[in-house]
Amino acid sequence: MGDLVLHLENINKSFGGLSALSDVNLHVEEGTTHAIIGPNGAGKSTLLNVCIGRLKPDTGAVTFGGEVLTGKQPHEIAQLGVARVFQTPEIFQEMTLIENVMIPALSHRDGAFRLNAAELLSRQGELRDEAEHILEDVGLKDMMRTEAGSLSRGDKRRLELGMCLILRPRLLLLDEPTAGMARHDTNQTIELLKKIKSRGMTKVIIEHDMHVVFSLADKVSVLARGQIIAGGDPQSVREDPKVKEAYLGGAN
Amino acid sequence: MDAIFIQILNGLDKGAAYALIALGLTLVFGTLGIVNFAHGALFMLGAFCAVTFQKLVTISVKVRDEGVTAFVAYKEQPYLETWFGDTGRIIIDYSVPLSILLAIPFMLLVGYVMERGLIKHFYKRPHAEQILVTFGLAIVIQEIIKAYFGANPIPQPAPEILAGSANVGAWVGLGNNLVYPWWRLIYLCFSGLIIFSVFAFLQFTTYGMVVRAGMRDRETVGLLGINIERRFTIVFAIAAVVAGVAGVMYTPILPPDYHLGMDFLVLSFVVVVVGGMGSLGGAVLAGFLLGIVQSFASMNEVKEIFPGIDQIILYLVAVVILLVLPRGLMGRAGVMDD
Amino acid sequence: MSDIKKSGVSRRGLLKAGAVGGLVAATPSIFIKNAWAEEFRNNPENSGELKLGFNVPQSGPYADEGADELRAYKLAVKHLNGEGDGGMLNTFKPSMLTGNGVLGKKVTYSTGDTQTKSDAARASAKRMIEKDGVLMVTGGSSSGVAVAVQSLCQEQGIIFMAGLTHSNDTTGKDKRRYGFRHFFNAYMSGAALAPVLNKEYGSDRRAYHLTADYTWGWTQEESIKNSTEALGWETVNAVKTPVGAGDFSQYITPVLNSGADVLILNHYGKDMINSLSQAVQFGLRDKQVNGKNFEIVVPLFSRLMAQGAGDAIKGILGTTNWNWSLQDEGSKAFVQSFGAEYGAPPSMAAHTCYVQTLLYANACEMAGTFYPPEVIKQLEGFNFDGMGNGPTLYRAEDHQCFKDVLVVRGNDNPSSQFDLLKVVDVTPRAQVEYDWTIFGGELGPYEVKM
Amino acid sequence: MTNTKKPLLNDAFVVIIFAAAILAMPIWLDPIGGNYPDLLQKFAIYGIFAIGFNILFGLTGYLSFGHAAFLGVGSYAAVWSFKLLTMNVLPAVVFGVLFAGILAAIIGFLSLRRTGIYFSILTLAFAQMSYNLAYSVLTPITNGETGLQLARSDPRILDSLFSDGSVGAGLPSTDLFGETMSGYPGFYFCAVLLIICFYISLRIFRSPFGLMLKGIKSNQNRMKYTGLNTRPYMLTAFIISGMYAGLAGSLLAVTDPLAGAERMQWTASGEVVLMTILGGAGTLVGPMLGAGLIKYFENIFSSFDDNVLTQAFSFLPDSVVEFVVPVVGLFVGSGWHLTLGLLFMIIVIFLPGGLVEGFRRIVNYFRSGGKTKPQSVEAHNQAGE
Repeated sequence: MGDLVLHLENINKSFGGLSALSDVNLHVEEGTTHAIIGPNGAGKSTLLNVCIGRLKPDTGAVTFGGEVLTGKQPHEIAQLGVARVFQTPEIFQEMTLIENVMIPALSHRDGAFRLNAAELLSRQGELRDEAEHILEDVGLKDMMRTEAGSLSRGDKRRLELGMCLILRPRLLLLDEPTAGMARHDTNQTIELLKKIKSRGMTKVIIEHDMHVVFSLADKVSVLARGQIIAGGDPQSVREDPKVKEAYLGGAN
Repeated sequence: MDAIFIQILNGLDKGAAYALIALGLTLVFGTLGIVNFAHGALFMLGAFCAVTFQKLVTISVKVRDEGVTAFVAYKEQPYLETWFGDTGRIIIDYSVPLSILLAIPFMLLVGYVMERGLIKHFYKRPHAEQILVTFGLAIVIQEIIKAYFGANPIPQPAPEILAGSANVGAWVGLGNNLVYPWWRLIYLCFSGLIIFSVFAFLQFTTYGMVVRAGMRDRETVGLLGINIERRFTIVFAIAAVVAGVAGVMYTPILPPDYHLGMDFLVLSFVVVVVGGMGSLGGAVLAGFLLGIVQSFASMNEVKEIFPGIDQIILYLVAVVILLVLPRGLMGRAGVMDD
Repeated sequence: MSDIKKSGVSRRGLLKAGAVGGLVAATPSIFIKNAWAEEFRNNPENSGELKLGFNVPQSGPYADEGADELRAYKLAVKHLNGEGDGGMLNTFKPSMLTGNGVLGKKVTYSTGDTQTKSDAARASAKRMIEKDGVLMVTGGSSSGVAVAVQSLCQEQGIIFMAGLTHSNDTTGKDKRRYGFRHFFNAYMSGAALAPVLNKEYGSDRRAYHLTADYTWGWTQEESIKNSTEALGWETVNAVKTPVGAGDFSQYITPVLNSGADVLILNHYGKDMINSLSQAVQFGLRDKQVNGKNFEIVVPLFSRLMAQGAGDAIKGILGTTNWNWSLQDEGSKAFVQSFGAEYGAPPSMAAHTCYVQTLLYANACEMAGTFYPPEVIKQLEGFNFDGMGNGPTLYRAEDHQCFKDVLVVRGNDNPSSQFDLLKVVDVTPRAQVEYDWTIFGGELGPYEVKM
Repeated sequence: MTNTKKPLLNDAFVVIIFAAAILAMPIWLDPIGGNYPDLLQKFAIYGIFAIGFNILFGLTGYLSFGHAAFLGVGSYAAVWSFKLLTMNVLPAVVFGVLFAGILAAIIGFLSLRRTGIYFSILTLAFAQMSYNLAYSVLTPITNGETGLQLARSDPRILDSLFSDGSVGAGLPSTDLFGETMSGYPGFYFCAVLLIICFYISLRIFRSPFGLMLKGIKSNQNRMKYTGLNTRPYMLTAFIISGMYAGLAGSLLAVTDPLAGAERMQWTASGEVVLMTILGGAGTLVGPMLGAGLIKYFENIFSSFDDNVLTQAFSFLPDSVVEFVVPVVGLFVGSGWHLTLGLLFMIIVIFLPGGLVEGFRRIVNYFRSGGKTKPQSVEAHNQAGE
């Protein structure tokens, strides 16, 4: 396993007196898939929101690859190579799939801002090939001219994954990538995620579905009531009594 | 001191007018998510309820002036006066406050018809199309009024007993030189009453609770599901009535003409947005705040330092507030901020 | 609407137009036909009729005034064409008008909406000039519009007979060779009002001005200030108010304790109606200051405004260009035929518009041609009578009419719904005349290059 | 507007058709009474204004209610250029665009801190302040209500350098190297600029930049988490759009050298909003159509008085004419506003997406051989906010 790339140090975040995260420390190794599990309301999404700059922690700092993320604008964090798949897909509903993927492709090529008004979109052959390729990867190439809003929920999520992948992120945050999916779709998504696992990017994944967690994760951290209560490889976490008590309960 | 006191009164009075117009607008805006550019027209329709009522009670025998031969010149002798003597005279004298009795059912009807007939179909349409259709409606309403009543303002005197000024200076111990028109004081109290009623309605009735829930989170209200449409209609009709009675009571201060609505349209939007989307309290607060600020900016002492400040103060304050507070004074997240 | 008689396009302009557009072919050949024939824009020689452009506010705050102006214009056209009872054609002296059109040509017209906005008014005037082929534009209900349209007409070589415009600038700083104003101005209001104010309110008064914050308001404030200060009045303060303020309370309350005993409202239209009604509500007229009754003066009045202000206008002094109750022959004839036609008396705006139309028609007759420079020369320095204002002079130097000015008072006890203003005094012409050089400006040339 | 799939040739074709239609306006507008220089100029100028507005509103969904401020500044800058420098229109146009751009940068920088209705009210407030100041306090610069006009005594420094400085007896007229810019030449000048503006707008729509703007409209969050800084994109779009307005304003001065404060009033800002929505926000030609329709109503419908109507209906029996003329008269002449209001309502009720959507439906109707097809999602979305 490689070096540690993502550090969350002493993160505290509360909403109007209600503590969502308290003293969270999390270290993610490069190239691994790190799952965060925990019961509802444990603060998992808040944790991701802190990472991508959507929320500012009350105290503590997030560093990624030596850069302090805390206090940076969301787009700056994204430019450092952090991408995220949301629980409810954040896609461009009114645009076609290919356009949905072209935007991140341009962002990856041109950076946070470039006045590219004089170019023609139809002349971006290379980028377009890349975009089509990504769509193929996520299995949506046949539908590249349909509007994203008309996709099924699972397809939307796959599209969003594609939009993140084309950014070639160093760190990919996935917020319940299979929530609400049928078993068949879930398996497909697992396959897809396994495929990109081999590409060597670091992934942090929030998941309810233990099947998914144990098929993908190298490391697991357990978050309950805003605190990390356990961590380690999947097997040891599975057997940790604290975890069983807090989360798995009688399920096992 | 006197000057400051009286400008506060002016500001409150102005603010009362702003707040009343904004109240109905924000109800429609914040709850139903409709950008209603016809709200000013509703205010104007209310004012013309007063005009109509006055015309009705002063239907007259026309006593021709024989001295004029080129055309028919006459003096009017209202039937009410001939038939009922003093009682008739009193009814005519009190035509403005009495016309509220006409305005409430009429505006309810207008609100109902407008919501059922038009607005209903626009809940899910983009704001831009709501703007276009309500602006079109506003033009149509105003042109119809122009066709019937002409473009000239029509005077609506306050009842004679209220036409003079109250010696407010003596009330607060500031000497006898401070007077303020009775009607404006009444307008202030009246708008307080209306604002209070609307708040009470929202606070203490089931209808109101749904509306408030809707302002906080339209999705949730949608999920509640039970006959939400009917409630929307009622909310819209109430907004129309609030605008209408505000219009009626304002006529003695500002003789109404067909363009009155447009004159207040921009201002009412500024007030609502400065107050913050989805917040009734914010709209009322912004109304009073802008009224008072405007009054003070118009003082000669201020104008000497900043010439023309009274021309732009409303907008200047709006800009400052919106730049400092992202959602106005008391706006809620997620209501029309994207 | 397929009136495709194209005019005003010179051959040279067209050729270059083609060059500029790179599309000579796109220019319909129909334009070129008339281009040679005319030596001035919209020459009616070919068409057999004289078309006039009536550019009045049909929407916006002055729409009623505009409608009344339009009535007067239509009446004037009727009379010029020999229909109806002839109106002032019978009293206008010296007149060459016979009711047989103008120079034998039937008078027709085209109308437009100024919206009381300079841009809209100019667009409307341009439509009349470029599309409808009018030879004279007239009308309007505000000075901004009058000045804007007047300068347009100068460029286009079309005569502009101003409607209601009261600012000194129209025939002062912004005067034009092609623009003529029959209406009086702020200076004349001040000069006419002063002796009456002196008589009614004495020479020891302290005045407070509320002034609409735009050019007309300022010129009026200045004129009234000059003439009242000459009486010995003191000006306590002069406060500018935003146009369309609606609620003037914050400007009126400071008047209460300012020590002033006269309030002068330099407002017009809706502003005047609002500020006056509100000032009365604030009890200004019931006040005693410095041992005198507090008074309100509205230097420029009209009957339509008086209607809007209702009871507030009663007893208020002001000036007006003309009133239907005048008993001279011209006024009587005009009121008679206007009243018979429309069932209501004409407003002062209607009067000035009617008179302007007749004056223009007559000047054409006198010139014997429609050629504008010749017509202008006839109007300049023209002395006439029988048009309701007594002997009147169109001064050559600034194209301003000089005539007696009416000082009126809001009628306390009107005998009918139209009887709102009572003429208090007629200030003779000699007292309101002034040296034309005081306002500057220049008329410009007779000949306009096309 | 799925632009990625359209070949370039198609766009060139669009521009050529557009250019031909614009330059041929004197011909095809003639039968409906729209062929006279002033109206043609207004079509072209307000077309530019609306096309520019559409770059902001149609692409990004940000509804500015203060674009008239840029129109006004463009006009003032142009007239001052005529007064101080030269009657040549090129500097006037350049200054008009430049000053509008500067003002747009300032207003945009501040207003774009907010979104949605808050943004709209900020722009409105800035424009209203500009209007109120121009109308009163700034009269030395703007000449207030009367409007800024030329005077014979203006310095015109550049003109006096190259000629003897005498301008003859009258006011000088605006020119483009000797060609007077009023009448038809003025129209062709505006028309050429309109075509250029249309082409630029088309290129923006088809560019990566345009795609980014659409992305902002669609999902601003996703843009941010994709690593894009939306602020400079928005600001650029706002400035470009402001410069279009400035160009339109300067052209108003070029064809008619007068600049009035009311050009900056909220009604003028509202007008361009209405034009854009009426024609079809987010479509290429929609705003131009909307602008044309509104200007046509304002100038032509308002001129139909009883006289014209009686002539128009003279083919009917007299008794019918007597009945028809007053009824129709309610909707034209002084009642033209009423028709405009009704038109707004009818179009938006029956044609969500504006005029362009109407044409699309007609085309679809004929293509599908007379059967009405359910409205395509794609078309519907163009109308979006």
